[in-house]
Parts: sequence; C-alpha cells; structure tokens
Amino acid sequence: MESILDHVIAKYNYWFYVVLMMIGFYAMIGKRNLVKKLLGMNIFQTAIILFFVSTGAKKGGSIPILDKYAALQGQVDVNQVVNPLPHVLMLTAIVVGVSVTGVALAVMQRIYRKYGTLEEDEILHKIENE
Amino acid sequence: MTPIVSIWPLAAILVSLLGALPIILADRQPNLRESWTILIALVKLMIVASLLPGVLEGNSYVFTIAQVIPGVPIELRVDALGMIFALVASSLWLFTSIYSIGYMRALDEHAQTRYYASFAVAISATLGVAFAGNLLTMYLFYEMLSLSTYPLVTHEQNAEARSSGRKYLTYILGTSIGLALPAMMITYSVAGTLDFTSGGILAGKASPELLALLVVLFLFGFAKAGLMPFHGWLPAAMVAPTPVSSFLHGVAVVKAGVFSIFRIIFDILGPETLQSADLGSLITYIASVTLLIASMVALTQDSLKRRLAYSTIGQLAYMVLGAGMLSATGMLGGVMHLAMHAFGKITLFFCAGAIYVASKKKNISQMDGLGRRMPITYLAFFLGSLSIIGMPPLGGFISKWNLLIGAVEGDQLVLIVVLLISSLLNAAYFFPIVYRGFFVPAADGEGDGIKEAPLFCLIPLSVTALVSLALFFYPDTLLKLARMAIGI
Amino acid sequence: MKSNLHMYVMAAPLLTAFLVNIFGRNNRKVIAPMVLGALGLSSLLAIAVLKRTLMLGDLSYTAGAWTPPWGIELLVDPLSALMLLLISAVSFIATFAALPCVKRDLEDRQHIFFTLYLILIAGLMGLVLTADAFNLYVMLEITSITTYGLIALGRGRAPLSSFNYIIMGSVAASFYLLGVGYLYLLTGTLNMADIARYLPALQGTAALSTALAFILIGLWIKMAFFPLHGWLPRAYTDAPDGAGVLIAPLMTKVTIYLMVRLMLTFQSPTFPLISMDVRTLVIWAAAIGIVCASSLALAQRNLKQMLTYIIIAEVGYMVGGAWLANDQGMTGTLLHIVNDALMTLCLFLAAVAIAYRTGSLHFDNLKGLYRRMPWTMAFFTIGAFAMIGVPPTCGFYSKWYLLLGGIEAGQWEFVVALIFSSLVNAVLFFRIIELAYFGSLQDSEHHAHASAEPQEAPWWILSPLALTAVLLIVVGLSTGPLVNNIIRLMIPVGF
Amino acid sequence: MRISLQEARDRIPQRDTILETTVRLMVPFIQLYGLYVIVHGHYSPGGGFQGGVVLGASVILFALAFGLPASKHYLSESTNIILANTGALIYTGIATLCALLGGMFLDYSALAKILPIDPISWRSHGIFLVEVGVGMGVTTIMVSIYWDMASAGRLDEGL
Repeated sequence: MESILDHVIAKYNYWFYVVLMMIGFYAMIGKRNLVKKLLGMNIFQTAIILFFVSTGAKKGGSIPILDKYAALQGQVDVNQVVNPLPHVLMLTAIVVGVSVTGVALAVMQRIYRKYGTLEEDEILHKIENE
Repeated sequence: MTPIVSIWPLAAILVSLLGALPIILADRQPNLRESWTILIALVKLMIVASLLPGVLEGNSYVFTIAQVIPGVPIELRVDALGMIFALVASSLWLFTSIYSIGYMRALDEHAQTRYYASFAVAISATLGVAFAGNLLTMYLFYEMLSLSTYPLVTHEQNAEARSSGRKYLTYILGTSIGLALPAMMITYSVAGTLDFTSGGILAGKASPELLALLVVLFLFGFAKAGLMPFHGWLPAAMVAPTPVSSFLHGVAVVKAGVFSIFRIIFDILGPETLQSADLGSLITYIASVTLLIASMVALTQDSLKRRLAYSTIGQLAYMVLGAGMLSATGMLGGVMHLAMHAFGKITLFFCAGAIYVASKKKNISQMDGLGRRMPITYLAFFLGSLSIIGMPPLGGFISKWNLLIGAVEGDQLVLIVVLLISSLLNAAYFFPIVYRGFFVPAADGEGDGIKEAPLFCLIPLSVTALVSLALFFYPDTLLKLARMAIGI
Repeated sequence: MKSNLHMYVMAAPLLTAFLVNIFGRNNRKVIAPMVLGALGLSSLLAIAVLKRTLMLGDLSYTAGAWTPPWGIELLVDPLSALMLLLISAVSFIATFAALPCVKRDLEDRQHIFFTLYLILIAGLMGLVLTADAFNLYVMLEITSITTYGLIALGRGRAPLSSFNYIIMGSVAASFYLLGVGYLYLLTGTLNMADIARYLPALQGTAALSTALAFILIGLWIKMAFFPLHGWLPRAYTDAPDGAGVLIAPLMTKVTIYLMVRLMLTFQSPTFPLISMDVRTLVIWAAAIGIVCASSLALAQRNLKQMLTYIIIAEVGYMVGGAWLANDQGMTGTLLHIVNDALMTLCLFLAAVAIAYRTGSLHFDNLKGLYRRMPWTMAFFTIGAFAMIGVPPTCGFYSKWYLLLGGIEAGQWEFVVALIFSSLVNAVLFFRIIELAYFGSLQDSEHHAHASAEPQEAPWWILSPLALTAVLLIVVGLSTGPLVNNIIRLMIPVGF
Repeated sequence: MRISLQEARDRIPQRDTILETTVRLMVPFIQLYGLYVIVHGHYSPGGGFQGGVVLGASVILFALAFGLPASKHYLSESTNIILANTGALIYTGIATLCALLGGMFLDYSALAKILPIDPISWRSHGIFLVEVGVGMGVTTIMVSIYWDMASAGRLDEGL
C-alpha cells in the first residue's frame, strides 16, 4: 500500500493529468449538453498538453532562453535548461485545440439557430418530429 | 502442342463485345441493328473457324491480355476442348440471331436494342470462357456471362421476371462468389498457379480430403451446370424470351457451367489425381442423382419450356457424369454430349418458340393436333428429341453410346442402370409431345388459322435439326477434337 | 536526393486555397479554373514524383533545411508517391462534380467551400508525406478541422452530425497525441524512423504497449474501424454533395495508409510489432466489423447511407488485411486502398449525379432510373461490380490478395467475413439495380412514356463518373505492374 | 452593410464614459505591444501567434466597449477575412518562394538570391517575414471568432 502511495506521490503530476483527462472524457461521453461536451473536450486536450509540457521539465531547470554567444562557446549546461521541444509542440497543439474549439462553437451556433436548444436529447427529438 | 502467340482469340471475343456499340447506336433503325448482329455473328464464326485447322494440327493459340497476379495473367488459350465449345457457341449464335429477328418482330417485343446488345456481350463472355487459358480468366468471363445475361432473363420487366432474375442471380452469383471463388483461392495457394495444364496442377500437392472439398466446391460453385440442389435458377429463367432460353439456357450459359467443370476435372484437379483419391464416384453420384430426379420432374411439367428446362438439367448431368467416370470413353462421351446436346436442345427450344409465336400456346396440354398445322416445326422437334434421347441416326446417339460404353468398361453397374432408366425417362417425356401434335386431334374449332411461324424462325430450327442429323454421319472432326481434348 | 517536386504537389492546392478565398469572393467565375488548375498541376507533378521515386529511389526532405531527427522530415518513397498521385487524381476528378453541386447548394459561399476543400487536400497530402509523428498529428487535425467545416455546410441535420464528428475526431486526435507523447518520453525523438531504431530495446515494456495502443485507437477512430465507427454514417451522409465526393473516397483510406505506414516503419525482424494475441484479436474485430457493417448496410433505405456502411465494411477489409501480417495481406491492403478510393469515388459520383437530378437518394426515388439516366446507371453498375468484386474490375484483385492472405495466415474467420461481405454487396447493389431497372411495376405502363425522356446529369458530373468507371477497369487490368513495381517494393522482407 | 461610426455608436443603449475612455487609452498601447511581440519573434520569445493574439485582443476589447458595429467600422468583415487569407498566403508563399529559388520549403537562406544579404541573416529575416504573416492570420481569426460568437453568427449587434 505504501509503495503505491509513494508511486503516486512521486509522479503526482501525471496522476493529476490522468484525473483531469478522465473528467474531460466523462464530460464528452456522459453529458448530453453540447456545450458541456465541448468543455469536456477542452479539458481533455488541456490534460494532454499539460502532460506533454511536464515531460520537458527538469529539477532546477531554467527557461530555455539562451545567450547566443554563451551557447556557441558551449558554456550552457543542458541540464540546467528545461527541454523546450515539448513546449514548442504544445504551442502547435494549443493552436489546433483553439481551431477545433472555434469550429465547434460555430457549428454549435448553427445547431442552436436551427433547433433553439443545445440539449442533444431535445435536438434528436425535434429531428424525429420533422 | 506448340503454343502460338496470336491475337485472333482476343479478336473473336472482342468482335461481339465492341459490336455491342454499333448495335446500341443503331437503336432507332431495326434493320440496320439486326444486320449488324448478323454481320458480327458471321465474322465471329469465321474467326473461330479459321482457328480450327491449327487446333486440329495440335497447335494452341495463346494471347496474354494483362498481368494481374503473379503467375496468373489474364490469358487466352485456344485448345481442342475450348474449340469445341467455341465452335458450338459461335455457330449457334448465328442461328439464334436469325431466329431472334423472326421471334422478336413477330411478338413485337420492347427494348430490342438492349436485347441484342446484351446478347452480343453474353456471347463474348461465352467465348471468353471457352478460350480462357487459366482458371482466373475463366472465372472472369464466367461472371461476365452471369451479369450480361441478367437483362436477358428479366427482359419482360414484370413481376415474374423480377423474381426470376432474383433467383437467377442468387443462385449463380451466390455460388460463384461463395463456393467457386474460395475453391479457386485454395487451389492457388496450394498449387501456386491456376494455368490449365493437361493432367491437372494439384498432383501430389493436395490431400484426398482437400481434393474432395475442392470437388464439391467447384461442382456446386459453377451452378450454371445446374447440378442439384443448385438447379432452381434454370426453370425460373424460362420467363425470358424463347431465343434467350434456347441459346443461353440450352447452350451458352449452361454449357459454360459444364465446360467449367470439365476444365476443373481435366486441367485443374486432373483425372489421375482424382482417380487416385477415388473421387470419381463422388462426382458420378452427384450427377446421377440430378439426372434421375430432373428427368422425373420433367415428366410432370406441363409448360413446354419448363419441361425442356428440366430436360436440360438432366442432360447436363449426363455430361458431368461422363467426366466423372474419369475413363477415356466416359470423358469422350461427356465432351461429345456437350456439342450434341447443344444442337438437339436448341432445336427443341426453337420449336417451342415457334409454336408460341404461331399459336401463343405455352402448355403441352393445349398442343393437341398442332403438328398437322406446323409439320416442319414438329418434324424438327421430333429429330431434336431423338437426338437428346440418344437414338440413331442422330448425333446424340454417339455421345450417349460412349457414355454407356464408359460405364460398362468401368464395371459401374449403378451407372449403367442410371443411364438406361434415364434414357427411358427421356423418351417418356418427349414422345407424348410429338404424339399429341400429330395424332391427337385438336378440339373442335381450336387451332384454326394457326400456320407455321415466320421464315426467320423456321429456317434456323430446320438447319439445327439437320445439323443434329448430320453429326451422326460426319462426327469425325468433332470426335478428333474431343479425343485431343481429353488427351488420347 | 534533394528535390522540391513533391512539395509543389502539396503547395499548389495550399496556396490556391487562400487565393480562391481572396479573389473568389467577388468574382465567382475564377473559382473553377483556379481550383481545377491547381489540382491538375498537382496531379501532373504527382505523376512526375512517382516516376522519379521509381527511378531514383526514396526522396528524403527536410522542411527549412533542419536536419532530422530535429527538423521535420518529409519522406517520399514509391508508396507515398503512389498515395500522393491517388489523392491528387481523385480530388481532381471529384472537383469536376463538386463544382456544379456547390454552385447550386452553396451559391454565395463557394469561395469558403473551396478554401476548406483545398486545404483538406493539402492536409491529406501532408499526411502522406510526413515522416514525423507530431507533424502527422498536426496534419491529421488540419484535415479533420476542414472536414468538420465542410460537413457542417450541408443541409438538414448536418451541423449536429458535424458536431458529433468533432467530438469523436478530437478524442481520436488526443489519443494519438497521447500515444506520441509516450513514445517521445520513451525514445526522445519524434522522427518515425528514429523512433523505430529505439523500439527493439523497449520491447515488452508496458509503456510502449500503452503508447502503441493509444496511437492505434486514435487512428482507428479516425478511420471508423468497426466498433468505433459511430460518427461516420451520418457525417458522410449529411455532408454536402460536393464535399462527399472528396471526403468519402479519401479520408478513411489515407488514415488506413497511416496505420500501414506506422506498421511498416516500426516493424522489424528484431521488433515484431504485431504480437500473435493482439493480431488475432484485431483480425476478429475486423471480421466482425465486416459482417456487422455489411448487415447494417442491408438495413438502409438511402443510397448514400448504404454506401457509408459499405465504407465501414471496407475499412474492416483493410485493417484485417494489414494485421494478417503477411505479404499477401499487406499487398491486398495497399492495393485495396487504391482500389477502394476509386470505387467509392465512382459510386459517390453516381450518387451525386442521381441526387442532382432527382433530389433524393431514397430507394423509392431510384425506380426506373435506367430509363431516365442510362449512362449514369451504367457507370454506377460498373462501380457496383467493382464493390462486389467482379473481375476484371479492380475490386476483385485486391480482394483476391486479401483472401489469399487470410488463407495463408490460416485466419478463416477473415476469409469467411470477406466472402460474406461480397455476397451482401451483391445483394445490396442488385437490389438497387433491380429497382432502377424495373421501375415501379404497376404504373410502368402509364408512365413509361412520361418518364422515358432521358435526364442525364450534367457533363460536369457525368464525365468524371465515366472516367472513374474506366479507371476501375484499367487499374484492375494493370494490377500486376502496380503490385510488382510499387507495392511489393515497400513490404519489407520477412513481413 | 456599412454604417457611419456615429450610427454604430448610437446603437449601444448605455454608453459608459469611463469604460470608453479607458479602452481608448489602452488599445493603442496594447496594439503597440502586440506589434512589438510580432517583430521580435524571430530572435526572442514571442512571435506571430502571441503577438497576433494580443492584437486580436485589442480589437475585441474595442468591440466590447464600443459595440461590435463600431469595431466593424474600422475593420470590415471582408477586409478581415482577406487579411486572414493574406496572412496565410504570406506564410505559404514565402515557403514556396524558398523552394522555387532552389532551397527547400521554408529554407529562408534561399531568399538570398533576391536580396543579397548573407544566408545566415536571411534565415533570421525570413522567420520575421513569416511571423508577420502568422500575426495577421491569428489577429483576424481571433477577431472573426469573437464576432461570430458574440453576435450569434449574425455579425451585427454583439454583446
């Protein structure tokens, strides 16, 4: 029991993302309101982004903005700098996430204008009655 | 056998396939359209006939169309067996075309352009089956034949045609995709090739159990051969116009099925391989059952065309039976019967059509006394039925004789009995028709004003009847081809 | 080998996308020549790329001249060149039909439609070219986002279908991203070839299995592999006609290509990616998927919806074929990607042509179509034969390889499923052919002349349909060269 | 539909002088900051995305205070979309230009053939050019999304 707890505490950040991810996943699958689904999707994506970003982290690492000349002379200790690659990648992923959210919102607006509601059950009910 | 690369086999197939185009384009000019049909049929027959001398000398003509699968190109090869089928099909197509003109015009059928075009495609596919150089190519043309005959079978476009069309496709496509295709795949994965090779490609490669499985899959997979229980499509398909029934369901389609089974037995599985696995009896028993049941069912049919259909099922089983004997004489009889039955049966169908055109009668019970009004038709019918029954002096005798000899040589008592009973049954379901026609007087006032069918109908049926007769006296070429086909 | 050729293939639609939006908003007439010009150019260049890869071998390429594994590598081998050609050719052909449909359905939004349309095409090409796992994610999302937009432009309940697709697509992309994240943690690189180098050392670790599982599930959702297919039928049915002809033939097929590409890259003699248990499981899933999707297709009463279920069944074909993990199965899958794209294109074009004239694709509406639209129905019939797998159309040959693969691997459930699906396809299509051929039997006498006037679809739709139908046969007959010269080259020895 | 600025501003039922004044003071600085982030993107933290978002936020802020029609007076919808496409076009166009000039896609050193600065500097300046394109794109898209959402897709009233 203790060992599992140790495990959790040692990698608490990952557990945190897993919990976050599950919340998002639940909202996406379990909720019947389209806005909540979209929120769930955003939470899900955020969890993954956080996961990625934390993979670049190092204990005691500083920001990866280097002095050009110092870097060229090899005076930079790589261990002192966090890995910037995941951050850069996640920048792209964030943009992708924003785009998806934007499209989803626009689509949702069309749904709302057509059916006057964003509750999935009511929409389906209205479609059936058409 | 020296293979000669030649484009003529392809030309023979393409001439009618491309010929469908001018037929479609001449939609509004019936005379032009039908002239095209006859012209194409003539050209086709000439091309096929021009290949005959070479084949008789022992050559084979080869043409590769496309490389599709390693070791299995789409390839045409003209050999003796294919030549028999091609000759029969292309010469009978000519007669059928002439007959169609008379029949279709006399009945003023609709959508005649579609009819002629589909016919042209169907005959291409038939020749493709005949000239196929390997199993894949044969399967290709076999499927093409199934699909191109669908519009012909359902020509009437009424509810009956629709249900028959459904039945037709269910049986034919269902078996070819569900049984023949897997059998072909298994053969390929075992043998690594699908080329038709005299003596088979599976010798020593397959266990007897696998062979038995393949035999069953192939026999029923090519359901055009009408082996029971996959025969139901044939009587159903009789809703088609009579020229279609006569040519496709007396000659091209059903013979394509039997021909495929011949190819499988002779060139894929191999008679010797089958012999060693003792599978000949399996084939002959399946065939015998079909033979007897079909003949008995034929007795009960009142519709003339349906009776002929069941007769066809029975006769097809004869051919499979011959091949299944796996002895030289038996196989010879089977191959010969393919040609003899074609001429005989097409005569009978032509006559049925002529009777329908002249009197609008479909049922035998209504045909009392018709023979006196239509003597030529009934005479031809008589000759045709003699040939099917297997009586001299008609072609059918030669093939049935060989079948019987084959059974005797093989000491297969059961088969001898089956053959004899079935010949009796044949006679029993044909002679009453002729008898009614000539000797039972028509009811009062019935049949007045009925005279012979138009000349376009009458000439083809007389010619085919005479050919049946001639084949008894001059069977040499055919016999030689058949001997070459089974390799003796 | 340094060459910019394949970049231009992708750049042409991408640049044109923005130009269309800028210039097309005021002058509708420029849209058609611009789109067709760009895609035509792409197709020509793709042919050149294919030729060059066949002569000179793989072309490796790094965007911005950053060397891999740090820079984004784009890799063109004969297979991706073939896919590039397939995408550009299919989209070029589809565009002809899309133009009149969009003109009618989305009169004042044509420029928006074609911007999305072209970006989607560029994204698909990017998917095929990239050799970088993260870049692949970005491309995947570019194609998905544009597809969401295109589908949402449809009528009726399209926005809702699009929204469901957004949710499912995002879950899929997130799963994929998560898997890539795991792989990055394990190997420290994102270049696929580079990842493959580290994999043998990681064999059997739970983390690696998790990573691969996440990636595969992500891709499976995107390709609508059977139990994960829920979003596809409605989304593809409700998409506007102009978008359907592009999305239906290409989206699932390219995703399957990605799965195959990953499998081919990661698989090596020292690292058997496909363990026996998982393999059997996936093939069973594929077989069940094929059977279920085919059966569901039987229940549909709308042509387009029926086709979408057939697409799902075909996905089962290809996933199963790839996981057979033998030469024949893989060949069958790759060949089927090409063939299925063409077959689906042909059938969707025919569906669009029918919808253009009759307004609906409900089965009741198809009665007597052979009389009214003889050419359209003739080409539809060829497409149907290809789907059933009748030789010499191309559908037969890929099915041949798949069946052979199944037989060789001893996975009989897959063989049975394939044959079952062929039979069901025959039933499905002959049901339609029958309807179109017989018309309604009762009133055929009265209306025979009223409806006898042929009302063919416009040339813009009919000619690409004719071309595709011819292609189905041509590709079928050139299966041998295609397999021997391109596909077989790409399957490593001992696969 | 273009309306005069006065008309647009009259549509807002309650005008808040404090809010308007604050926003009027802040917006120029925000925009300046956004531009700064964009033009410094190629050699320090920042760049097109971040700067674009800041620029976009300035317009959104303006729209919040003065009403959506007022913001559309300064940046009409079609201009906005054309700018968005131009931004994307700058990015892809420069990338393609590099390829056409004999380099690789996005290989800015190839641009040395147009303006003979040394290739290393061109790499830096190339990124700058691209960042400008990205900035344009992001700004306009942010604004576009806001307009769309705030007006329920009708693009007139707004929050």
